[in-house]
Amino acid sequence: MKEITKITYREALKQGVREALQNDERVFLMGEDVGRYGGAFAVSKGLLQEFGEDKIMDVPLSESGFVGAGIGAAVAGMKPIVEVMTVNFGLLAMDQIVNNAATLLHMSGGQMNVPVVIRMGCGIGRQLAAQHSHSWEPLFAHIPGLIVLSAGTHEDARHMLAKALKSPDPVIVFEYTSMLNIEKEIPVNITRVDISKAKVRKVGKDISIITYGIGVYKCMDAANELASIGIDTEVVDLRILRPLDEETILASVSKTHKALIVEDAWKSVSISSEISARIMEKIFYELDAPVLRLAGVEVPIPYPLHLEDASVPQKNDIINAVKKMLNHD
Amino acid sequence: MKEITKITYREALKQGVREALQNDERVFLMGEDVGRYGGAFAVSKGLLQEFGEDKIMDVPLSESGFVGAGIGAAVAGMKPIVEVMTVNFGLLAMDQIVNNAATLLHMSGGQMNVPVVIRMGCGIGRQLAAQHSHSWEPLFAHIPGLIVLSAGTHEDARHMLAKALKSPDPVIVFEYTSMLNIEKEIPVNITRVDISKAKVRKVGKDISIITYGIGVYKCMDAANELASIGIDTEVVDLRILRPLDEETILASVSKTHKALIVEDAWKSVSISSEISARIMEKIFYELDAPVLRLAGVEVPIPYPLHLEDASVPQKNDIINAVKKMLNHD
Amino acid sequence: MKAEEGQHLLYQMQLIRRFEEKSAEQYTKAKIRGFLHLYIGEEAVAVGVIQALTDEDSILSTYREHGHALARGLSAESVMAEMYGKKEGCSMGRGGSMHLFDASKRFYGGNAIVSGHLPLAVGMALALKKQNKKNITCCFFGEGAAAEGEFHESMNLAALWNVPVLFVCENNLYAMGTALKYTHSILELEKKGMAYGIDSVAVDGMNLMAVINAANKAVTKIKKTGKPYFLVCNTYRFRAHSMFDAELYRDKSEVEEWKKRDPIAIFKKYLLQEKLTTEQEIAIIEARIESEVQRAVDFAESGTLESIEDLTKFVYSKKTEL
Amino acid sequence: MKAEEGQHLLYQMQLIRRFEEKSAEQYTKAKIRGFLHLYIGEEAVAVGVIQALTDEDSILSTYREHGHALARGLSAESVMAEMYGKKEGCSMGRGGSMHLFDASKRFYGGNAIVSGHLPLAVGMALALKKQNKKNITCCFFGEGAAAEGEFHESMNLAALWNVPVLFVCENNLYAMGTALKYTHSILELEKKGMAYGIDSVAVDGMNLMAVINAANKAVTKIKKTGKPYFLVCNTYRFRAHSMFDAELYRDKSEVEEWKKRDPIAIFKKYLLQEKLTTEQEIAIIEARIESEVQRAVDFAESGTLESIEDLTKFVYSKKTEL
Ligand SMILES: Cc1ncc(C[n+]2csc(CCOP(=O)(O)OP(=O)(O)O)c2C)c(N)n1
Ligand SMILES: Cc1ncc(C[n+]2csc(CCOP(=O)(O)OP(=O)(O)O)c2C)c(N)n1
Ligand SMILES: [Mg+2]
Ligand SMILES: [Mg+2]
Repeated sequence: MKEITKITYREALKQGVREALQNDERVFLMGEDVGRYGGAFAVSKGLLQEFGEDKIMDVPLSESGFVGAGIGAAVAGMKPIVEVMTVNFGLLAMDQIVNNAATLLHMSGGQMNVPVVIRMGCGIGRQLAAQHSHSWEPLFAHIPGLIVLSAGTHEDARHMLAKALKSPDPVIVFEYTSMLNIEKEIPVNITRVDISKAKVRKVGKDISIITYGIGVYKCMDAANELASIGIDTEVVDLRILRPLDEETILASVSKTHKALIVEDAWKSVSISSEISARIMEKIFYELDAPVLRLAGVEVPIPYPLHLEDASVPQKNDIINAVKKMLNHD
Repeated sequence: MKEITKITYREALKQGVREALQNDERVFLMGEDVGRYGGAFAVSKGLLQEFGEDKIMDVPLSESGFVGAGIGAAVAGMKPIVEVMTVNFGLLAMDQIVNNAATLLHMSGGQMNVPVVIRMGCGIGRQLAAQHSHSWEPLFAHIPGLIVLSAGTHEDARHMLAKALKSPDPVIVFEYTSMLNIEKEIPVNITRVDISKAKVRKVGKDISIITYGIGVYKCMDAANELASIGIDTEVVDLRILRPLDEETILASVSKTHKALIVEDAWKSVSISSEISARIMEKIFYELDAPVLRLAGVEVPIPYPLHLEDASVPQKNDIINAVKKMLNHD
Repeated sequence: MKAEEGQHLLYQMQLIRRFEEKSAEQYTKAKIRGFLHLYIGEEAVAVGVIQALTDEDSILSTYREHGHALARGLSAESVMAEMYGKKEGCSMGRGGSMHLFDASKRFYGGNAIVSGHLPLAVGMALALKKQNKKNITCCFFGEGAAAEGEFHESMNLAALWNVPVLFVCENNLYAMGTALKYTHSILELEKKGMAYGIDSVAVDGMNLMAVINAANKAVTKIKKTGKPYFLVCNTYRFRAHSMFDAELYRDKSEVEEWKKRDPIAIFKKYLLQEKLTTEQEIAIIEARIESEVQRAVDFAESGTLESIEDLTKFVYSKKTEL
Repeated sequence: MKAEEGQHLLYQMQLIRRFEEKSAEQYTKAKIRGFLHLYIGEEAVAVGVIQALTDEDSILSTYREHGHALARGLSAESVMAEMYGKKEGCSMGRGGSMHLFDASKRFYGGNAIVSGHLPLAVGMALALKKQNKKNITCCFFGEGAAAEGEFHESMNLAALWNVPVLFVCENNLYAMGTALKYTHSILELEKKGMAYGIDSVAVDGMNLMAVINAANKAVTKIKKTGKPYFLVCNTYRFRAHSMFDAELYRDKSEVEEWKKRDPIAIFKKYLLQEKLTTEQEIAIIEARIESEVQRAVDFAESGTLESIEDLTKFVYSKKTEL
């Protein structure tokens, strides 16, 4: 019997980190303000007191330096969880992530494993304007050598980290700051998630809605509303953005013969481009209609609420797009 | 009457830079080793002697610093050409390029123009291994606010820069280091190129081959060989990777009803993904067959020649792919 | 110092203070959103440094820049309207609290990537030098920013190129919740400047007169040499880092101790002591500020929102034609 | 110094020299491709520093790392085979000259992004500290690298965390074609270390005995304090930056001047003077090196190329299972 508990996204993340620290001596958390401040988003609040300075390390503002140090520590046998406060500051560490974390294994002919986990808050939704609202999953998903995860649900927020820490290769975990205060139910007796696979969050037959991150709940809400008018959508949460779980995607679209891809990231050269291209290549003849994308408008995110909202697909946009694709009125 | 002259890619680039310095007082060139060394690839050899230290500035190794300084100088009324020796070091300046160059105009409500031009060598082909062989056009093409150009021909290498310097917005120009010594003919009396448009390099009717950068000559060679066996391909050189010239792409594919996209960059979340997705969205019903992509193998580039060659599409791969798509044997 | 001058400086500090108190109020009313970083406690730094500059000099700042903007002469209206996200804001409402810009006043942000504006400042100074202009580029940033690689690269470039940048480090002892000693391996930040051969001085940032002296000296030196200068202002923020901060990392008593060194109180006392003002005049100034701040709120309230159709404006310039 | 020891050090320097001369030859024969950066002239630095380390200490280096690799004990065979792109190379042929790795010898590259390995070194030292190991992490880099932001961030982190990193700056006066004075606003690089409170010392990098003394002192100090240390070795590269360099930026006469301070010649003279070796013994060492280098070439020649089917090997670990 499935027991259910209510939990915020923040608490889910925190329990994940806490559990990781309890379960493995080699794990430590490092990042700006993770300790004394309690975490920029209060995810690590109390952990310094519980685990001490050796395990919860506040670092100076120096993203390239401390992410690189995390990579070095991983090479030398530790299991660091490096928190880059938000992806917006992640470009400062991009060279370390790409040219070192993603590349050392190959360059050394297989000798140097880099089992680092890098957590980054990301996404829009808090009126933080152009330099603090980026959705850069696509930039990281382009890079071979990285494993890129996206925690679009509370369950994944709770359990992804444990799996990520099992990886001998570098993992980037995207967490969504606009979801932190949202409470959802998650099953108590499910204690692991399969992060190598996309997850069908809702089974349906009329159309596949493929999404990740902030898109998951938006698409589920849209799907429920569409169900009430008789449209039966399937919602696929990608979860792992690199390497993509092509199998699950193609199976879904081969069944529904129609696909809409939804993401907050800027549209050009994005995850949704990639998925559309793969569907094209692999199952073109299964399609009853062109695959469409709803993605972020290509603008640095503006501060005012009405413009911010207009910058990314909203529930109604999804509903309308699906209706249109199904010629429903 | 078109007069023709023979010129290396290196010399073409150099003439472009030289002309820019001659034509506008506000132009200066800054970058690592552009002066006394003569340019890492000898592109700026002799320019220090000709134009002096004020116009040809050697800078210390500090990509974020000097690219940011170029952006600042542009804001303050100059027209800097910033050379990032190769894109491989460009990630160190990525924050400046994205969060400042691409964003200041928007963030300031239209007050701050950033007319900087950033030139980066890029691409594979010289056995420089994993950290020196990157093709990162896709990372930059994802960013609104940037104009991203790719000089796939000698003509563009010669004339793109002049146009780029006319832009009030930041321009990234990708140049291909493996082409530096290659000599080609270019017309003498054509002194400007339209960088806002893709260019059909060869007109044909059987299939559209869409490419850019290193891909252009490879595809032209393949096209010529295919012509000799009666296959009439159209070759489209994208030239501007952001914003994409959708019109030219769609017109070509609407005519040929088939498309193969060719690029050296890693396949996932790439330029070719984007083009495939757009064709899907806009002219699905024009397609006689699925759009296919030939792109870089998803591996950090290995050092040995045979593995390096195997990492990106070669002429024969293009020929074979076209034949297969046209059921030609 | 003349009475008028002294009173104007007091007015500026007090305006910043009241403007921000009002902003905090409007924030709790959800009129202002996003991040809001208050400068309260640090007013002497912005006012003391900026008074040393001319209108032709340029200024760059961080996300904690209301003080710098107001001291520079941006109107309270345009700043408040910006934080309301209104078209009448100094950045057309696109930027909000962290991105105040006014090119006509050579006020170049409002930058929210910590240390990201330092290279810009060096580049702007380089451009002016190439244009044979003698103006200074003044760049404010926190002590936290000085740990970033951009600080190192910018200091070195400015020194190598001999460009007139006034680097002002506002050392308020904390970068969010990370105290100076966890950010830097040496605590006398002025020593960092010396590693680039840059003139470097630390000053009591709670004392306006001290800041003024130091800033004037710095500016005189820069004008003479054309070289960069590093001014460390030791100060303290009385409020939380932003509106999201529970302040777990410092004791209330520490804050109270610092409040005894309130720069406004110190300067008021000085003015009174030197007979440069009277209690009555101060009351008049305060009343004037009160109505100025209220006008700013009214202005912001009655401002207009940009049309959603214009969403993609300002991504590229209209005149882009390649 | 014992005779045996002295002769071994001479052997190491001379091996590096001959190995690289041979590499240059093989490069012109197109047996080796990509970039090839020679260390000739700087041998005393690698040999002098590495002799101070134990096998348990870790080493990170740049793209100019043949010297460090050989001094660390990687075989000439495995390094030459690597440069031939053969499977028998120390990095399976995947890396080439710029990416020599041997985890079994704690030799961690072979890193070709200038300054990119400094944060790694700090992190490795941090890990060892957490594991209660006492070993040192030694990180070589050029003076050009010290201008990058990563240098600043890494020095600060190492000092804040009190981790035992030996930072060795090989100041060969040029970063490609950019002379020290165009790279740094102050020329005494050891002063940079002091800005982080790190013990910092400069030494004549052309004199092996001086390097040995300085390195031994540094290691002793680090072992005692557990803290980082900054050692600047002033040296010179006799050859071009890489095989693509026309050397327009320096005078031949400058190079000739420096060649008078050839570290190998100086050390040979010292050994003879101190009667720690004889001309005859030197001839034997040289003969031994000659055949060792030839064996390396033979080994590389007869090595095997990886199969193209294995192209995507080493992108992810086989054992990745999420
Ligand atoms: C590159 C970067 N990293 C992290 C942040 C998040 N952040 C915003 S302000 C801040 C602290 C900055 O401290 P300091 O430079 O001392 O300035 P202060 O806020 O004290 O004025 C941090 C960590 C950021 N905005 N940019
Ligand atoms: C981040 C980065 N920028 C530029 C380069 C190109 N480059 C390779 S070596 C070099 C000079 C480095 O000089 P230095 O650190 O003094 O080392 P040296 O080569 O003198 O040993 C440059 C500019 C690079 N590899 N990485
Ligand atoms: Mg601070
Ligand atoms: Mg050097």
